[in-house]
Amino acid sequence: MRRSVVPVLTVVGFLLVLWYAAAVWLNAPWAYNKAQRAGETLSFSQVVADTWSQKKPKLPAPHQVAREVWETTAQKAVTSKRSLIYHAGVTLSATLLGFVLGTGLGILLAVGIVYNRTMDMSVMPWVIASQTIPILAIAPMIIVVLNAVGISGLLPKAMISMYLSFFPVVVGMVKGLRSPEAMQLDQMRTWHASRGQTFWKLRLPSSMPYLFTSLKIAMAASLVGAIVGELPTGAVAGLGARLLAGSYYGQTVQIWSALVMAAVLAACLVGIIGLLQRVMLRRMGMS
Amino acid sequence: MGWIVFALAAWALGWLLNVWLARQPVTWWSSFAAPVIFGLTLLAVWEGVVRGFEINQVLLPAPTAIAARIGSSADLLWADFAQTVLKGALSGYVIGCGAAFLIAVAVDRFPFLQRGLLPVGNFVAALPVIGMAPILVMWFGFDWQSKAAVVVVMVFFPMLVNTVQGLQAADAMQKDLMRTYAAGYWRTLLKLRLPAAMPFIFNGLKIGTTLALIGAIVAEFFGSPIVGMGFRISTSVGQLTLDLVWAEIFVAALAGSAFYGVMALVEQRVTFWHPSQRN
Amino acid sequence: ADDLTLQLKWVTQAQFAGYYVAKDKGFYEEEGLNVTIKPGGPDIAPEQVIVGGGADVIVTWMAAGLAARERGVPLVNIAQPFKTGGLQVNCLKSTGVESTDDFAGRTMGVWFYGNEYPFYAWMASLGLETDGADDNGVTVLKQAFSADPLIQGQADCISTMTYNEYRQILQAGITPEELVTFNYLDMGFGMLEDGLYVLEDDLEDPAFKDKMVRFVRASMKGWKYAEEHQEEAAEIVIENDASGAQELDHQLYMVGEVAKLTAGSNGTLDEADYAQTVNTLLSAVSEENPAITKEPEGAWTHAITDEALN
Amino acid sequence: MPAEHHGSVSAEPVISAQNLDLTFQTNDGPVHALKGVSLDIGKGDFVSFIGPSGCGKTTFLRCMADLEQPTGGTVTVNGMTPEEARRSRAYGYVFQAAGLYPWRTIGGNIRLPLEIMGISKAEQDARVARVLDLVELSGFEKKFPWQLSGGMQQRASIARALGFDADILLMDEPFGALDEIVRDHLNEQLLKLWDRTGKTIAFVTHSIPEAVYLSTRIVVMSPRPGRITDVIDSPLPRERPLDIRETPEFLEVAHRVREGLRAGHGDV
Amino acid sequence: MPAEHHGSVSAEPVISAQNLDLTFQTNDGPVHALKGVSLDIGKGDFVSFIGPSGCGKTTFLRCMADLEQPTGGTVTVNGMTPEEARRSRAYGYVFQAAGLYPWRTIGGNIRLPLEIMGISKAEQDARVARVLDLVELSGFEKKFPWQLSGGMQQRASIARALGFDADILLMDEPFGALDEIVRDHLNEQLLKLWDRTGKTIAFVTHSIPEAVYLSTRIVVMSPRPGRITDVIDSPLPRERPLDIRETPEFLEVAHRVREGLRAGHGDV
Ligand SMILES: Nc1ncnc2c1ncn2[C@@H]1O[C@H](COP(=O)(O)OP(=O)(O)OP(=O)(O)O)[C@@H](O)[C@H]1O
Ligand SMILES: Nc1ncnc2c1ncn2[C@@H]1O[C@H](COP(=O)(O)OP(=O)(O)OP(=O)(O)O)[C@@H](O)[C@H]1O
Ligand SMILES: Cc1ncc(C[n+]2csc(CCO)c2C)c(N)n1
Ligand SMILES: [Mg+2]
Ligand SMILES: [Mg+2]
Repeated sequence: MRRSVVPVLTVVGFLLVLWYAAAVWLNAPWAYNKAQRAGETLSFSQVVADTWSQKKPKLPAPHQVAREVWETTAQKAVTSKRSLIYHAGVTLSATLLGFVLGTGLGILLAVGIVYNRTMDMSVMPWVIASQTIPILAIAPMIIVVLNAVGISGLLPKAMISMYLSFFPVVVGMVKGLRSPEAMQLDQMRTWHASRGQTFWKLRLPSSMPYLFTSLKIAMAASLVGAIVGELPTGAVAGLGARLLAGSYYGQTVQIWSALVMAAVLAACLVGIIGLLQRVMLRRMGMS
Repeated sequence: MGWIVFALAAWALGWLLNVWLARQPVTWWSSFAAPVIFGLTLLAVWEGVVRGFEINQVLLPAPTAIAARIGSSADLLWADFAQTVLKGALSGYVIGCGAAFLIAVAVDRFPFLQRGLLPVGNFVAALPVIGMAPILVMWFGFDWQSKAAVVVVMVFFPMLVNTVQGLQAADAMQKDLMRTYAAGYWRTLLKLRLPAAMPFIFNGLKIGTTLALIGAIVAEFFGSPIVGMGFRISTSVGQLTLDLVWAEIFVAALAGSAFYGVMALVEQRVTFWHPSQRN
Repeated sequence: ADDLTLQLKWVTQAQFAGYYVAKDKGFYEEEGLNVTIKPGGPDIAPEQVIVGGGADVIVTWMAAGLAARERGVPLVNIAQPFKTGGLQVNCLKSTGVESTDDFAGRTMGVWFYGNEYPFYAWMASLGLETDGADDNGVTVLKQAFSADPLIQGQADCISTMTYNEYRQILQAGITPEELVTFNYLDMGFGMLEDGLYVLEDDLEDPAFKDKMVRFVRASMKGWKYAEEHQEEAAEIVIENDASGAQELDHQLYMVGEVAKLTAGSNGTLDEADYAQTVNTLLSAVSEENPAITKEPEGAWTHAITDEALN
Repeated sequence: MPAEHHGSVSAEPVISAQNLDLTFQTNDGPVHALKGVSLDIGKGDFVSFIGPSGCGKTTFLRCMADLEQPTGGTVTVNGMTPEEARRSRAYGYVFQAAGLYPWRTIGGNIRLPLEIMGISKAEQDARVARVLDLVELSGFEKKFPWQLSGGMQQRASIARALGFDADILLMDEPFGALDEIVRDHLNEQLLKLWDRTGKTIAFVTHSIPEAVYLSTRIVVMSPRPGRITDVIDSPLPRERPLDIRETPEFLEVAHRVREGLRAGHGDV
Repeated sequence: MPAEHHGSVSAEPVISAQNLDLTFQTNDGPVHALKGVSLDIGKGDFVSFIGPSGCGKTTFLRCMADLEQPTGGTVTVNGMTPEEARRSRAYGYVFQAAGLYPWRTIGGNIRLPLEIMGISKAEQDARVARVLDLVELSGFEKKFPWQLSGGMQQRASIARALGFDADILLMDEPFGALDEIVRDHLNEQLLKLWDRTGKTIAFVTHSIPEAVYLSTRIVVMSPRPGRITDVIDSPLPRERPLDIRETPEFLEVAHRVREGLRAGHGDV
């Protein structure tokens, strides 16, 4: 853990430098434009200063985002709707519920596909097709329909998360559950292990590397789903609502701070899975 | 009532047919027929439910209405397909997967990067399209370039994670063998680590196919020229021409499945040796 | 109290101040109503929501409402709090656009999601095609709901609302003198904006009708209160914005601008305005502009307002 | 060569193969692994299979165990099909490669079939301890497979097959990776076990002395397509001290096996 | 036992181990795999290692090959560190398990090291054909590893190590899974190769006759912690027909090895 501090800081530092440079590059035209209209000419240092402090920049400088994040997290009560933490919490709950549902569904489908030939032959193509449906297009309809049958609140959002997150799990787990060597399966046959036993004692353990890789992707997808799901629920609360609202009012700094918050959330969630993975693999003697 | 009975009957019939098919020896046509039957079953059930419950077409149009629309708007659908899939999704997919692959190799090569870049990579993973799309439209303009950029961001992480995991898949003895040959880094990569990583890499590539499509379509919601599948879907929702919306969705599903199918086929060719492919 | 759900077309902002004020000041309660206000967003079609049973009454633009009617959603306008419209087109003078004569060859940002009908009608009357920039055509961009394309120089002209994007442009540092403004109303392509619509079948139920009468009465009371107490109205809007993203000064400005649009209306639909909207729409029926193809019937009623306001 | 029928006619055979054929389809043409193989194994027999590498010994064993479907002929086990026999857990199988599950400790690996067969926890512990002791791996119960040497892994896999008490043991070169001393020791233990329990054992080996020392019958096979070329009934008594291996009878049998093997090789 | 120094003092040693220690850290305590092992192997020596399963033979070989880092003592190969020797491709290694790459055919697996060493295509083809013939696998070039029997895989892996002409061969039980006839054949071939090329060979085996037949020196090891208990210089001539195995000298050496082995086992 400690060993990764320096590398992470280095990479982050490098990205920050890149970010500042990009901010200058992207925001400079506007600075010149303004100056031209005001009939001034700008020195380079003036340009830099301007590009890093515009109110509605094309790309806000890191410190602007940092300040916004600081103001909307540390300086607001967690229960305030102006607090990013509050919104992150709203998104998090939908993400987690959706992730759990999606992972469950994904594993169930994978098991079905691996064990049932009918499902193997007929379902997989449709699972794939389902993922090509642009969720943003049907999300509102889903919400409308669910609303019509009386389901509202957290669940519709979580359903969209689930919809996005079950797919990586299916793909990974089908592969993982099929990864035991022929000899290992033969052994199970000689013991006349039931399907359930073969699953729990052989297929599932050997699918672990695939499972964790899929879970990481699913978690990220689930967060995206939660955010998408926040739009058609009326963009009421959550990071998605912040992103949208930011873009309606041209508040790039607000967009970026919501983005950063989403990214931090994702990094934490994926990090937790990584941690679980390490613990698990160690317990399984595989690290 | 009649339509609902029809839906139930269609479901039962389709399922029975597939169960029967699955008992037959596998041939290319039966592995093709099964999903088609499943799909037709779904469509029949859908038709029955829409008609049976008299669902308003602005909520959910019937498959027959969608089919009629596909027939009458073929030119429009093709133009949208070319704009979104051929220009936006494909180019983004190639760039995104390529970049993720290269970075995964770099990450694997330098433990420093592995420890530094991966956590930061997790970061990028969750940059939600909805957040990225407006910004990327702002940076790369309204045309397909910004859609490609969104796709790049979308497919990057799954590919990265899978490739990094895959590059660690070679087992100890296989690596020892390479050591005894004093094979350099590149040769080990080429002859051992990459082949061993292929099952994982293809996972990433397959997940990427559908993400690329979603990404390109959804990005068009945030600004686009007046052509493209995402554009059409969003404006048609606004105009309540839901049959066109579903026609586009149908094209998207078809394109996505074909894209995925092609990758799965390539995968079969490349990783024939993996237990999961050795039936 | 009777439950009632109102679906807005857009996110919580002062554009809907009247309803929030009515709720906050207890006007609905006085009428024995328990109103839930559902904010919308770009990908919410209120017409879908009402068909799906998610709302009793919706706020939408008349063009979209008539279009929905033709597609089998029998919407009826029961009240029209907005007398005039705030939709306009803004161009940067520096790009060389001075009048409609300069449009050929330009890139124009347009809002879709059912907001595109007046634009197509206007272009048709100017004899401009919308399939690309050339001697007699313009390039149309699907503009996101912000003023960025103009500020970033990606479009020569964009759609704005007087009460929202227009101010964003000004705030970005561009002065009114640097802008050319085309107001749809002034051009003769004005279409009625935020009206209240319900399903025709529902109106046959006297109890529902009565509920609507009380609702419209209270809502109009809210609007008039908002016009007179603008600061308070803005604060109420901020109070009700769950995203916490709205800023007071902007909402204050918006209340002011919206007040100008509601000022001329007591809630009753003006038949002349209705006729103009229909005529404009019918004047430009085309592939891109499939709003309506024939004269609608029964698309509005005075039954509610007559009872509510007298 | 026509399909002959080899086998003692002692009572009811436990395993009976009739005219067995097996052909693998590979990317470059079919491989005939078994051709016209017939053999009866009686109850309590200890049958060794010996033959050049690649002649089909493993394949034959796998047919008996219902791990491979013959393309011709029939196999019966206890009068049942191999599948029924497998379902009734009639045999234990030791694979040619150790094939331990990497995520389970040695103890966990041995316990695995016991868990599957639903044997009580206490009984499991007792059995694991007993078989670990038998293969001299006491003290390694908590280690993971990759922490063991090749021979130790092989012994662990033998222990796993011995742990559950099947009446038929199918063993594919179980002692290949062991040194002579351990091997002698395990040979003795296996004989004792066989004698005590009356198990029927089919045993693949490459060591002629081992085959002769252990078996009541030795089956010599020849390759491509795999056929049985000789079946030798051992004249040795059931009771076999290690030094029986220096007796003339023993050497005589060993000589006959070697000749059969050499004939099968042909090209060498 | 104090660290002794075993070894002939012939010229410059090719491989020299001084006081080697190796301890593995495992989840339940350290395992002492090697302790105070010292040995010199001269140029052209054929040294066999024999010892009970788990005594550290593989570990010792892995130390020489720079696949394992000793926790104490030093190893030199050609006067260099094992790492330098590995980098200069000084040896070929045959692993205890075949370890073929599943995505390559048998031919492709044998070709692998040749490709890595940048040997011309034509030369590759020639060598592959030659070594396949040597291990009697001609005709299996295009098969994939999982289509081969266990013994055939093992032979393919031997062929792979022989394919590139290293001066030192490290072989870990290469003939474990082979029948006696093939084994004899390969023993002869290996001796011929050794005689012709003057390679230095370190060879782990469990077969006492094999060790005696092949080696100029036999190293007997004892387990936990792995130590060298005896080093026997063979009195047999370089020229060794197969029937040398019936001579009294041979049996005499074999007896001594067996005794050493038995002593090391202790508990059996
Ligand atoms: N899955 C398979 N696909 C194709 N050919 C196979 C397969 N399994 C085995 N064979 C072929 O069948 C023949 C017999 O193989 P088998 O494993 O039975 O030999 P064996 O007698 O056990 O040899 P060994 O002593 O080397 O283990 C071999 O030539 C082998 O190449
Ligand atoms: N990676 C490892 N981690 C922990 N312990 C190990 C590891 N590798 C080997 N050992 C232990 O080191 C000891 C020596 O192992 P080694 O593989 O050298 O034995 P060997 O002499 O080759 O035995 P065999 O003849 O059975 O192959 C064994 O007790 C084994 O448990
Ligand atoms: C009924 C109704 N129709 C359209 C709009 C559209 N609109 C009004 S302001 C704005 C820009 C964002 O503030 C947009 C798109 C609306 N709000 N209400
Ligand atoms: Mg075999
Ligand atoms: Mg070993």
